[in-house]
Parts: sequence; C-alpha cells; structure tokens
Amino acid sequence: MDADDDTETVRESLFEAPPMAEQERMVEAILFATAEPVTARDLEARLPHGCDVGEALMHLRRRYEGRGVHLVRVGDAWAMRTAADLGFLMHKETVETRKLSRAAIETLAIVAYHQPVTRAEIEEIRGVSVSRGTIDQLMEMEWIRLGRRRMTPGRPVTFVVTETFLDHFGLESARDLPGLAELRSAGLLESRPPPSAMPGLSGAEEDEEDEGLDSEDQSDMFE
Amino acid sequence: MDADDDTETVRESLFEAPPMAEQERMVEAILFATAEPVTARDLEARLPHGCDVGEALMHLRRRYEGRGVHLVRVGDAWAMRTAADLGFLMHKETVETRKLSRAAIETLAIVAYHQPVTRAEIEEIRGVSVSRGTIDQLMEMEWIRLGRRRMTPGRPVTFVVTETFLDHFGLESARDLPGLAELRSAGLLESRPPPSAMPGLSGAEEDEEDEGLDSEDQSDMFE
Amino acid sequence: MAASDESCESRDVAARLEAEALIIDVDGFEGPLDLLLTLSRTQKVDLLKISVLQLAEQYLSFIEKAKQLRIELAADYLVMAAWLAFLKSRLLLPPDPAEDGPSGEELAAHLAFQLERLHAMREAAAKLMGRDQLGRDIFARGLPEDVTRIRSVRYTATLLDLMQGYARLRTRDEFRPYAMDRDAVFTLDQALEQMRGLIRFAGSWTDLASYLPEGWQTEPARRRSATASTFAASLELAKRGEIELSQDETFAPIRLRQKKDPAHGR
Repeated sequence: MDADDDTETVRESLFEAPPMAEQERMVEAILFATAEPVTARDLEARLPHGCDVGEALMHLRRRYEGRGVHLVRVGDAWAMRTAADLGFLMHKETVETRKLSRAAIETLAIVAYHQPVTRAEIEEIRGVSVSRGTIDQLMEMEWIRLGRRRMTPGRPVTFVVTETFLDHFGLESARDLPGLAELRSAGLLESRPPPSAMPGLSGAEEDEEDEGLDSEDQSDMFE
Repeated sequence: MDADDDTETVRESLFEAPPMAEQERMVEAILFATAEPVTARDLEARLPHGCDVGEALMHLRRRYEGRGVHLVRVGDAWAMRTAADLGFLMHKETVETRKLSRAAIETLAIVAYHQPVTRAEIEEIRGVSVSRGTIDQLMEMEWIRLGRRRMTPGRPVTFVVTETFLDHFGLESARDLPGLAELRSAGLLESRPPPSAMPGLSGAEEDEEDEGLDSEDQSDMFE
Repeated sequence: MAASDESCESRDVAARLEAEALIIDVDGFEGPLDLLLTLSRTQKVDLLKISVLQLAEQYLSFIEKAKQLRIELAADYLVMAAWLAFLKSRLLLPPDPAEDGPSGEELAAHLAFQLERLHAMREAAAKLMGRDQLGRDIFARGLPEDVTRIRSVRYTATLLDLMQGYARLRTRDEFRPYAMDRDAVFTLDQALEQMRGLIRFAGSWTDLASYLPEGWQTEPARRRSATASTFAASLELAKRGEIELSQDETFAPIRLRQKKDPAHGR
C-alpha cells in the first residue's frame, strides 16, 4: 500500500494537475462561456495536463443541484442550462428584436427633432402620408405620446417623445440630439447643399429644434 | 405532505414572495441566460411580486465568490462573467477585436476620466484635433455616447462612457476607474482655463485656429 | 568654469542628437503637445518641475533643425514654436509694467500643467487597456438561453439609425422643390410679368437689380429668390428678342435695355 501511495504521489506531481477545486472552476468557466455544449474530450484538451475531467464534471454537477442553473448532458457533451422549472422567467430573452421600419424611424426622428409636431407637419417633412399604423406602433412602444393640442384652426394633436424614448437612446433630453451641423460633420449628411459653401451661413445651418418647420426647411436653400 | 400543506403552499405562492433561496435561484437563472447585463429594475419586473432583488443578488454574489464564474456589477446592472484568472483557457472564445488607434485609446480614456467632456476639451487635453473617425468608432463600439449638452455658449454636446464600456473593462462604475482618486487630488481632472494670452496650443479648440488638421470639422461642430 | 562649459556643451550635443532622432519620426508625433511631452521626458524629471525655459529651447532647436533639413512641419508646430519663443522672451526679460496679460511664469505653469495632464491621461489609458477585458480575459455567457420561444417582436433602433433617418430627410429637403415656402419664392412667371411691365421704359441701359419688385429687395431669402427669377426672366426676354443684355466683366452688374427693333413685334 505504501508503495502504491508513493507512485500515486509521484505521478501527480509529474503531471502537476491543479487541485480538483481548481479543475472544477475551470470546467465551470469553459462551460459557461462556450457557445455550444462541450464534449469531455474537448474539455480534457483545454484543461492543463493531468486533469480528471470526469471527476470535475461530477463535482460541478453536484454543486449545481437544486440551483437555478444545472449542468446537463447533451449527447456526449456537457452544457449549463437554466433549471426547467424557471423557464417561465426566460420569456424576455426570447423576444425577437427587429429593426424599426424606415418609415417609423423617419417619423420618430421628426417627432424627436421637431416636437411638438402635428401629423400634417410630419407628412410635410417626409413628403408622404404617415400611416396610422406607424404612429400607433411608436405610441405602443411608448416612444412617442400625445402632446398639447396646437392652438391653430382645427386644434390638431401634436406628438412628443417620451421618457422611454430618451432612456432607450441614452439621451438626457431631446435637446441633446445632435444638430444638423453636427450630423454633417459626423459624415451623416453626405450631400452638402451648395449655399453652405458661402461664408457667413454656418449659423443658419444650426438645427434649432424649436424653430418653426416651414421657415426652417427653406432657409438652407435660400439664405 | 397532506392536503392542508398543499393548500398552504399554494396560498403562499399566490400571495407572498417566494423564499429567498428561490428568489436567488431565479435571479441566477435570469442572469445565466443572458449575455448582457440585466438591471436590478428589470430583474424586479421579471421576478414575482414582493421579491427582494438586492438581497437575492447579495446572496448570489457570495455564492459565486471564488468560483470559475462570478456575479459582477456593471453600473446599475448585473451580469455573470468568467473569472479573470481563467482567461487563458478561453482562447477558443476570444474574439479578435479591432485594434484601436492610439488616438482612439487616448480619447476613450479622456472621456472616461473627464466625463462629461466636450470635443473641444478632448482636443485641448490632447493638443490636437480629434478626427471625426475616432469619435465615430468609439460611438459605434458603444463605448461612448452623447451626454447632456454643456450649458455654455454654443451648447456643445458632451460625451460620456456607457455601460458597455464598464462591462468591457470590468468596472462597477466610472468611479472605479484606475487611479481616478489620485488624478483628481492632483488636480489633473480639472478643466483649468488657460491664461488669457495663450495662443496656438490652447487656441487649438477655438475656431480661429485655421491651422488645425481638421479645423473645418471643428468649426462645423462648434460654431 | 571650463568644466561646466564643457558639460554644458556635451549636454547641447546630446540634445542635438536627441532632436535629430526626433526629427526622423516627426510623423510619429501627434501634434506639438505630444512632441513637447517627449522632449520633457528627456529631462528625466518630474513634469511639475521641468524647466519650461529649457523645454522651449529644445523645442525651438528641434524646429530649427527640421527647417535646416527642409522637413515640412505642420503649421501647428510652427504656431507652437512662435508661442514658445514669445514665452521664452517673457521668461527672460524683466516684466514690462505697461504690458497686460499673464506673466511668463503663469504661462509656463499652464504649459507644465497641460503636459502633466496629457501624460497622466496617457498613463490612465495604458492602465485602462491593461485591465482584464471582456472577450479577451473575461467572458460572457456563450450560450444565451432559448427555453421558451415566445413569439413577441420587439422593435428597436439605435441613435445612429435615428440620426441617419433624420439626416436622410433633411438632405432630401434641401433639394425638394415642392417643399418650398411660397412666401419667399418669386416665381419665373411673376418675374416675367413684372419685367414686361417695366422694360418698355428701359430705353437706356439699366441695372437688372433695379427690376427687383417692391418688398423683395432686402430680406435675404426673398432677395435671393427674386434675383434668380428676374435673371431667368431677363434671359427669357432676351431669347425672345425683347431686350438686350450686357455685362462688362465677370460679376459686374448685368444691365439690360429694350431692343429698339424687336424681331417679333408683339
């Protein structure tokens, strides 16, 4: 027995395998970070020499028993999975995110830059009519809401952006949106209108959010 | 278990928050399931009514101390991340990141340490104009974003670092930036106005400076 | 005395060698402040204690050297050189009581502060990049869950999308004729009408500008529009042979008069 023990010790020190607790940590980290289930052989190849993957897996499996996450076997590979009974908590992760349509983004941008803005004004800027659905979608997302009615004939409703909108876009206020000149200098506005080449116009290009729509759209062209 | 006990359990789960151990499991499952940090507010919204997210998080954090995976705080949010000392096992997972230019790295550091900071201030600190591409790149990586406009003439936009930045560099908050306290006490984070007759260098941020590499961009942005 | 002269000279030589080495990678510097910071390092002292005077001299000799070698330096390097020369004179000459503004010492202190701050930011950047980074040393969940796939769609957009969307609209607006504000537009038809009424009185050469209608002569947007359409109308009338146009040289006033013997009598 003595001789056996000695041999064991010698072999261990030769391979210099880390302690089992350390091996378990390593397996844990690999299984956590890897995008697919990992086979025991892969694990073995990634761990330092002399590690006992089988034992580390057993320890890990026991450690996660009854937890919110389990170590599960998938074919001949291993993976960490959330406990089946907590599946009801997972629905948010499975929400499909889709890019907003161009119409919606443009409408949203107009509301953000020109708020409070009426539907007619949105249509004037976009040059096409705005579908009911687009407005509804943005309202449903709680990115825009109804503002004060405009004190003009017909008292049309106006739209403004919401807190939720500011949150989503990481803005402190709608006034923090970059102005036209800034968009241009960031290369977002590629075509430079000819008049801007003339001196003394830079002030007119600054996008003043609170300026009226009608006069503003033209100023670039004629000033 | 007899019928009475069952009724009791049902009633409890209907009207009371689940036991703390269960809350901890739930938080664990949610955080394990996502790659992105989850805010405490989101956690709260997803757990049954009456849960104490803060306490559950504390328990969970303690549970993962010294493990291969940790619970880390990122701003207002929480995430599971592998332990830094095991990075060497993860070569397979490593994503080749674009190498940032020296200008981009310095700009990032200046935003992080001086935030909220205007482009002019970044330029004053670096002594050169900041190219359009540098800011764009950092914005695209979602490491910096627009902050509140500065209430000074021209109302220049400011830049601040994001949660993605904190997550990337393993920082709980921007207050945990390395050496921040020393820099502050050395007065190196102050924006010290240059003595009035200081041309050239300090003028780098002013628009009169036509010699700057990108003086056109600057004036576009700040006029 | 001799010994100190000698050591002074050898320091000069060393400095000159340094400067030459610097010139070779002048492209490697990110502006004058960066160059100054590198020069200050060769002084091997605390940034707060550097001799700004000595630094200014090193910088000036660097620029001088670069000029001798006919290396083209960006203008901001020369601006800095001029400023440092100014600073040097302020530091060396006794203060002129008649002169306003900050003293040489104040200017020098601010320069030292800027250098120290830039240096500190460089170090902070290095420390930051030296941290364990996500995706390199620390890893996120590799296998996000897909337990129950509830088919709800969440629409999303980034700030960039928003800004680009707006930019797209605004760019289009700049060229969109039907969005014009009618109040500030003087149409070609209006201009023709206006001129027809007036040219029969234009027996002699008159400036085109005098045909701008009342109320369109001062406000820039209106004046611009009226000028454009009046000019276009004058071309149209000239084409029809009703008037003659003349201009002495480029950008000189355009003058017109009624054609004495119109080809097409109306």
